[in-house]
Amino acid sequence: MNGSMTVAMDLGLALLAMLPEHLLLMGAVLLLGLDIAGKGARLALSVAIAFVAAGAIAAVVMGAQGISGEVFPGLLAVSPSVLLAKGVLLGLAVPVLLMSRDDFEGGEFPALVLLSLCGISLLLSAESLLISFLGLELMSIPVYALIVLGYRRPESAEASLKYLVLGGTGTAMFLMGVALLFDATGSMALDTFAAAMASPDLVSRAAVVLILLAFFIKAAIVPFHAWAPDAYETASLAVTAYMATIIKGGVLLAIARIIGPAPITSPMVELLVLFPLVSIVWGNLTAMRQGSFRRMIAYSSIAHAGYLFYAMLGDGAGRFAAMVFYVLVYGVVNVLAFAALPAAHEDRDRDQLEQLEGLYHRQPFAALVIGVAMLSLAGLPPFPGFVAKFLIFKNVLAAGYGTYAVLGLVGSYVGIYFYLRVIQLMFMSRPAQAHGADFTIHPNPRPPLTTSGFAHSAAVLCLMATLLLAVLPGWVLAHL
Amino acid sequence: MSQTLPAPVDAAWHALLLIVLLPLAGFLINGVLATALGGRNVSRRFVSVVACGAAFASFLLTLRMFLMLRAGGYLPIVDSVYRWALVGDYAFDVAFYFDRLSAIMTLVVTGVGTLIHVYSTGYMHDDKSYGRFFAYLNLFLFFMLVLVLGRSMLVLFVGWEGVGLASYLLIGFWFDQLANARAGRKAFITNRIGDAGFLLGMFLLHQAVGTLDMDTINRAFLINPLPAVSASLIGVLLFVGATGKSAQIPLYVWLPDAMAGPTPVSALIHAATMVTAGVYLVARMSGVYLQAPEASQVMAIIGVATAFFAATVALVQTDIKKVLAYSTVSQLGFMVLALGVGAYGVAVFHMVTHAFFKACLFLGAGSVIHALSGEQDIRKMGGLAKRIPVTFATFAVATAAIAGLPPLAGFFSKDEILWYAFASTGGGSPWLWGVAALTALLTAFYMFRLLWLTFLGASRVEPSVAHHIHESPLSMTSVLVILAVLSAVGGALALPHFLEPQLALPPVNEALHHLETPLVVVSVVLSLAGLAAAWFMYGGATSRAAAWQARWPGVHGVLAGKYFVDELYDRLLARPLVWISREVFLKIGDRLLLDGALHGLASLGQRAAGALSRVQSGSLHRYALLVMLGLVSALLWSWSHG
Amino acid sequence: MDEAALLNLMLWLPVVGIALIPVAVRLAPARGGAVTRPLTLAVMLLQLLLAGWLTARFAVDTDGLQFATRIPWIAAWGVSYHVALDGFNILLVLMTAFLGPLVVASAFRRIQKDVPLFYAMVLLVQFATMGTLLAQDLFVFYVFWEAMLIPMFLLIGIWGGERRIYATVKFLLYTAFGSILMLAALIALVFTLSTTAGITSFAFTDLYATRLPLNLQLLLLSGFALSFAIKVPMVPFHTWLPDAHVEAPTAGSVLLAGVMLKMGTYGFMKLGFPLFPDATQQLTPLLTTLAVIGIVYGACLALVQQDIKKIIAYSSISHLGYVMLGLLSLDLIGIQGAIIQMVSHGLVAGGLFLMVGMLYDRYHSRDLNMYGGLAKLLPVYAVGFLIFTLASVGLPTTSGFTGEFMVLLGAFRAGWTQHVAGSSYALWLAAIAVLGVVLGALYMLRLALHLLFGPVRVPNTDGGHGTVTVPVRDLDWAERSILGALVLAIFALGLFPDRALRMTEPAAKAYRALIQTSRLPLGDGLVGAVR
Amino acid sequence: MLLGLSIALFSLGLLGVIVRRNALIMLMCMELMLNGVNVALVNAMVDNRATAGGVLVFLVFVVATAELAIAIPIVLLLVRRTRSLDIEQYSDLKG
Amino acid sequence: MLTLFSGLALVGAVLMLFLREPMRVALALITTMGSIGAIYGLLGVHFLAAFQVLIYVGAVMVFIVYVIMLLEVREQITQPRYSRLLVPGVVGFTLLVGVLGISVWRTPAARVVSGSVAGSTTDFGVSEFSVAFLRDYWLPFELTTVLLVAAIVAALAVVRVSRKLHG
Repeated sequence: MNGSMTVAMDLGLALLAMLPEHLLLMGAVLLLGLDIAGKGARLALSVAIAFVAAGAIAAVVMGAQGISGEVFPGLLAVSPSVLLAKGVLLGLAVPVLLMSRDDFEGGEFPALVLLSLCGISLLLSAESLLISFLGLELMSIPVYALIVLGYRRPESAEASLKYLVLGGTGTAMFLMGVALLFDATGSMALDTFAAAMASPDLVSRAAVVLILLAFFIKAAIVPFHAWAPDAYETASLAVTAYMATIIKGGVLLAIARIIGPAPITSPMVELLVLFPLVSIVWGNLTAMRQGSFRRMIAYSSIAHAGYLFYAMLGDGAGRFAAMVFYVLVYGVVNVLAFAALPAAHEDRDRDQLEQLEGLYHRQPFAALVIGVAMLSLAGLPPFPGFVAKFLIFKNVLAAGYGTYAVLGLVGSYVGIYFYLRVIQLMFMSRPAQAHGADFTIHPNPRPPLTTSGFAHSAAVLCLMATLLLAVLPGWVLAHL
Repeated sequence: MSQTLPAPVDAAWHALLLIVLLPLAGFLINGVLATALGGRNVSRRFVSVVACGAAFASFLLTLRMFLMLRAGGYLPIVDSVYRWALVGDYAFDVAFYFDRLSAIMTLVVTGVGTLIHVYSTGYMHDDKSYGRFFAYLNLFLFFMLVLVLGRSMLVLFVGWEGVGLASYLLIGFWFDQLANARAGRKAFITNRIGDAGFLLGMFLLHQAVGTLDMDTINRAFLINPLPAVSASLIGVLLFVGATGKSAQIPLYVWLPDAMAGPTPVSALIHAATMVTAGVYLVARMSGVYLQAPEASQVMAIIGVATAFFAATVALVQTDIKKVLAYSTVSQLGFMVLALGVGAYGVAVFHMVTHAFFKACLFLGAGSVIHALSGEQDIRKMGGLAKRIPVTFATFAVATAAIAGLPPLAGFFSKDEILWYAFASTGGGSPWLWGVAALTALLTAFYMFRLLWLTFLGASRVEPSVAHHIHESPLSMTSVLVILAVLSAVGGALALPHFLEPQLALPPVNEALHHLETPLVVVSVVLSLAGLAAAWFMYGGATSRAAAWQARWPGVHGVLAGKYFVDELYDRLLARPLVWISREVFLKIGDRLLLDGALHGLASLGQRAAGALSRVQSGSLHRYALLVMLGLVSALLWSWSHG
Repeated sequence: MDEAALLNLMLWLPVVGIALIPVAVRLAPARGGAVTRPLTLAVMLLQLLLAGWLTARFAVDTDGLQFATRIPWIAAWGVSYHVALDGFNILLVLMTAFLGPLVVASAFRRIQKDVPLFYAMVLLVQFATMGTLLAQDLFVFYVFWEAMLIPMFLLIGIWGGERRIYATVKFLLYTAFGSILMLAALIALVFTLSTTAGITSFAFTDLYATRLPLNLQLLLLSGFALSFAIKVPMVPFHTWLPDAHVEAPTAGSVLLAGVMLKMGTYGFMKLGFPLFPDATQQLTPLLTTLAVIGIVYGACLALVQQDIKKIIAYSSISHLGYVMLGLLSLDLIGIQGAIIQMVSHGLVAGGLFLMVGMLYDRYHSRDLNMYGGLAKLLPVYAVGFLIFTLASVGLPTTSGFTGEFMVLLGAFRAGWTQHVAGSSYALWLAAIAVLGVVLGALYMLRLALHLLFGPVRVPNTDGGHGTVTVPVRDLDWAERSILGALVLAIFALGLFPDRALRMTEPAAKAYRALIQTSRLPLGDGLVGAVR
Repeated sequence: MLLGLSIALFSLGLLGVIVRRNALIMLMCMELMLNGVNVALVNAMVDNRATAGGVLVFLVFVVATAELAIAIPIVLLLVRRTRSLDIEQYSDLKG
Repeated sequence: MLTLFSGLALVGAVLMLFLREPMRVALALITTMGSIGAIYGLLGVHFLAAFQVLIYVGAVMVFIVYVIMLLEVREQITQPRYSRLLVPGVVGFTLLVGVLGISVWRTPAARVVSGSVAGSTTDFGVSEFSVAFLRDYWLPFELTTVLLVAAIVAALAVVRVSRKLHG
């Protein structure tokens, strides 16, 4: 039969269409090679950044070119919107990698990130739940290791285990859902899920619920969120940034892909509103009490996952684009905040909010940048977070869910306070007097975690992106 | 109605504006020099020349305008200055209007004003804030002229509030004593209450007529009167304003306190000019009041009640200026009574004569105080006639005038008021006459009491003061003399007649015409009786008065306590207002309810956050349980809408 | 250069200034950025110059937008960068530009901490308020509207008094709550427009044509109104204001009172009411009642405060009640009066706050009990304070009178018309509002009395009691010129308001017409069928 | 019936994660969950005669191994630190 | 037969929850896994049955047992068996089984009793799978290698951290 012929022809296409994935894999392999050769330390980061950036550019260019098609029929497909989404996520990885310079040496971190990114790419391109599963795992497994990788804090192993157990449970739930779906329909194609969502049949519904909830776990939606604060807090800054932005974005865009553009009906729609709504309120409330910056961002990201799920309510056509835009904005400002965080001796101190007290008087640029990031996360105009939030709630309202929109907005109001608290600490408090003495008192000198030029360049990169998004949101939106 | 309202003619040049602006220029010059430069480089002479010059120039200009008015056959002269605002179809113009009424007012204001300026150069000679004082006086003059010359109620209101401001500033002139400043504030705020009524009346007029130009309003009411209810409502509301400015019940309380200001101020503002603004307003708006019988009735009753009430209080006051102040209130009551019975011209007439003799009295009192180095208590005076003869003579003439002894000015004007109160078809009645006549008796009594206690009898002056009692300088005495002369002969002016083309006198009940002469006799007799009584009580041994006082301590106490009206207002209005503001609005409203709810919400949020973050216990088991519970509940939900 | 470009230049000038600040600090690093002071002042003066020029070129008695710029911004949603002058905003723009240099100059000596940031924030507030006023697109309006908050938050929070954190957080959370609901209403409005009329647009002109059923109008109006009412502030949403004012630095107070509070009433005038005419008609009694309650309540509370700034803060509540009253009267005189009152309040309250700031600079206390007899000690100061006090009281010849008089006249006329039609409620409200004039005199004169008159009494430098030991200088030339400019403006608006009224009258008429024209859906709810 | 078994194994696995304190047992319970899933998948594959199920089962094997491969070192790390396998000891992170 | 092995699997699973010692739990799990392998075999999916036994029992469980022996931590006996969440956990478990069970039970399509046709087919032989993997599913098959690489890199990274820390 001519099956082999098709495969051969497809191979050429696949190489092209999956260029980002290939670039990532090549990068990962190269890094491993370098590592084995013992030359990793110097080159690793540059290589990784080069490959990720190339992947991002490739994705964006191909997306802009409008390339689409079934690479592997029934398994993998590319479309402009997915390619752009990949481009966004890979692009976000560039500053994250830049930041990592302060925490990591060697090739492990970049290699793991590249593999994980590869998983995300697969996840986004998947046309079958089979591939989704693989992508999901390929995305997650390196992250379990990444959390402990810096091992600046002994608790990180605990956090990693928690993430692993809950993540594994999530995987099992996903699989259970797939199994039930497969049992009911005999297919693992993505559109069976969309069909099942509207199906009256209880097994289908149970399957849908299981799969959805698996994504809730991965995206840290209340009450499946509990791993996130622990993991975010103890992971190194770059890893936290990676989890909070890229993993989260990838997961959410993936579930958006799985759900597809069809309108969502009751009872699933309530699931997609109530859990996120609780997340918004819960995350925003709990964030108020946190003393650790990363933990606060974790709760903030729980709330933001809520907003992103809200986007599912929107009109089918614009849904995915809105989410990509949101992920882009949210990712950029989050990375911005992390990249600008000042240095400290101990990782634990580094993200204590008290550490930020009077930051403006020590590092005005960092304070201003973090301020911009906080306000943007809070969704206050004129920062890009506002446009993103506006977009989502506009879509929700347009889809006729007025009450939910208002509730979501009110929930988001609760969040303003803790973002402002950061600003308040940075600008309105005098720096603690101990700071000058800090350097002398500390007897046990771990090398101070400096913020190097790399982190700065990451911050500048993100700041430029933030400004672009603030000034020309229309232009960006038009191209998504 | 037989009144004619001739069409106005335009002023050839901005003469009226100039009349108004001259004092303003004086104010600005002296004000800027006095405050901005601290008054250091400015000589008193310069200040006096500027201030008096401005006032006098205004007076001369007014005279000239009056001659022009007469030459023009008393056709009103209008000086349109500019358009203040135009909103839609409604224009608010700033224009000045010069007719018989405002001519008289302007002449009195600038004339008496000039005199008092001159007087003040003597009286205030040693004051530190000399420049500031004259600046204020000029400011007052400016606003007073705006008030009387304004064509529109709006312009009148500008002046109306402006003189209130000047009054406020001058009462509190010696502001280092808080009591003086408080008195100023009281005056301002009491007037404000009246102003609220004035504003409402003005609004109603604007709604009804569509303009605020008073000649247009009068004409409109003449041609096409509103329903009587509306006219009366307007009348009452405007009259509320008048009760404030002209110190009628219930808003008279500020005037006695206003004596805290320098005495020339009391003479100028709180006797001769400003306090008559209410009377002027009503006279100016006579077109409305003619259509408003109920409002007129209210005015008559309030007027006569105020006159009587104030006179009784004046009987027992011991502060020379307080006596005069209550006397002013009482006399204003007479004027309002005249307004209430429709005798607008008569009211204006009394206003003018009152300006003469009351100014003379106040300035005389000022001279006394000046002589006694600031002493105001008449119980510590006596026997001053020989030491300050000019003051005594002029004071005596003015006292006789206010007491209504013929042929002095007060006799004519008061007599006409009594007559119209008795016989006017526009609300006159024997009752009004009776109370008014009794008040006239009281007036004569307390004025002669004042004269006796101050100037005659044995000296009770404190020795430390006694040895440098001196007659006032020429700048003061000359003014006293001029005013005394005016008080004496002012009755010859026959203003009601002059004003009749504009302010017609009310028709008299023909049946009562024969009583006119007997009533005149009665009123003269009453005045003399007052004189006799005062002589009886205070002419001889002072013990007689003391004995009466001892016989009715209650009555004396009530009178001396001014019927405790101030205390009543304090308990009834001021304190409850503050209490409600503090206890209800501030403590319950703002702090408890509004901020309380807010803080409650905030702490609720904090507590909820605390509870939620305790859910995050760190135990993986619990995390997993949360997942399971979430899973179960989601699955259960998925059954719904089956 | 054409006027539209100048308008944009005027709007964006503060941003240019902000961009220049780091450069200037870098070039002249001496003394913690002292160079930012003249820089900011220059920017503000230039802005004032431009505003003055534009005002001079503004065609009076002409309806519609002038000097407009419209550039698509977020094309997919129909959002344009659309700014223009019109009768609604011209006076407020001018006033904002006018207050700018004064605020900057007043802070020269007072602010010594984080100088560059301070001026950057002031410029930001200026930019955001200008933008809010000039915006002709709802989205742009909202962006600018919200952008005001953060710099103000920082101004209060960094340079404020002792309880500044509490005050500023309260301020922000209060206003942000309103904003959130407004955001919801805004989205719903635009969405309704796009479904009923088929246009996706945020342009005011398009939104003014939206037809909405009454219940939806009520709902959306509540969203907008809450946001605006908090900003105004109307009772009972006012408790943030006294705290914010008390804790804010002088410049913050001036900006708050002079500029920011106007945004609330401006919002009502430009957006809230005209967008939802039928709902407005429906809610007028309620809102008018709130306005009058605000007049009386604010005045009563001002009467019992001991903190000078609080007195002025509560007086703001009272005075802005007049603005609301005028806007709701739908009488041309009342509307015009409301516009004038807005400007007047900006000048007067701004002036008062400046003066309190000058006092605080000298004695470091705002407690009324600590003071007395300043007229003797600081005569020029006393004269200035008295002028502002009297303007606040609404004495004729000052701008306060022009505003109050016209508002009250308008409210009364409207009330009388309704009275004749059978309902006296509005008339009574108007009458009560007139009585508010008395209360205004009560609390302001109480302030003046205790501050300026009586025996001399000032706090020691450490804030305690005692007789004066250190001679304190009266106002210097800089302070005098700042206040003098304000006084001139106050009298100009009091004596010659007509020029201003000519500029706003078309807008006032348009406003009235918009509200008096019902925009319920045509037919049986088949919205947009007839187009 | 096999579906029932699958559900039971899956749920028992989840219950084990919730209630068992020993970290290794917890990991085994996760394996149990995956086994439950596999039963369902195989059952569905047989029902539907589609090989995809089998492929997925195969993938699950791989993933289970991979997860375990990373889980065990992490547990070892924890044991080194706390000298305990008790999950309850691993609760320093909270709030 | 199917029922028997199902029962055995279930018993093993239940025992896992009751037994105290990790080693015994591991044995219970092996029982369960073996039974499941048998079930696969009975269903005719020999390929998977083989893998189940090879990979799970042969590799995974051996690994676990090895770790258990390695860790022979002394406090095991005194340590309580269950967390404090036993009761809510069991309640949740009951509900979960109930909900899922009813969902499945109420759906007719899911109630096909697979066992009845077991053994009658050889559709799922090794060759079938080989073809499937190499033709239709070669992508996932390739990806498993990536996945395994990732897992190895990750595990190595953790081990390296551990080594860096503890010697």
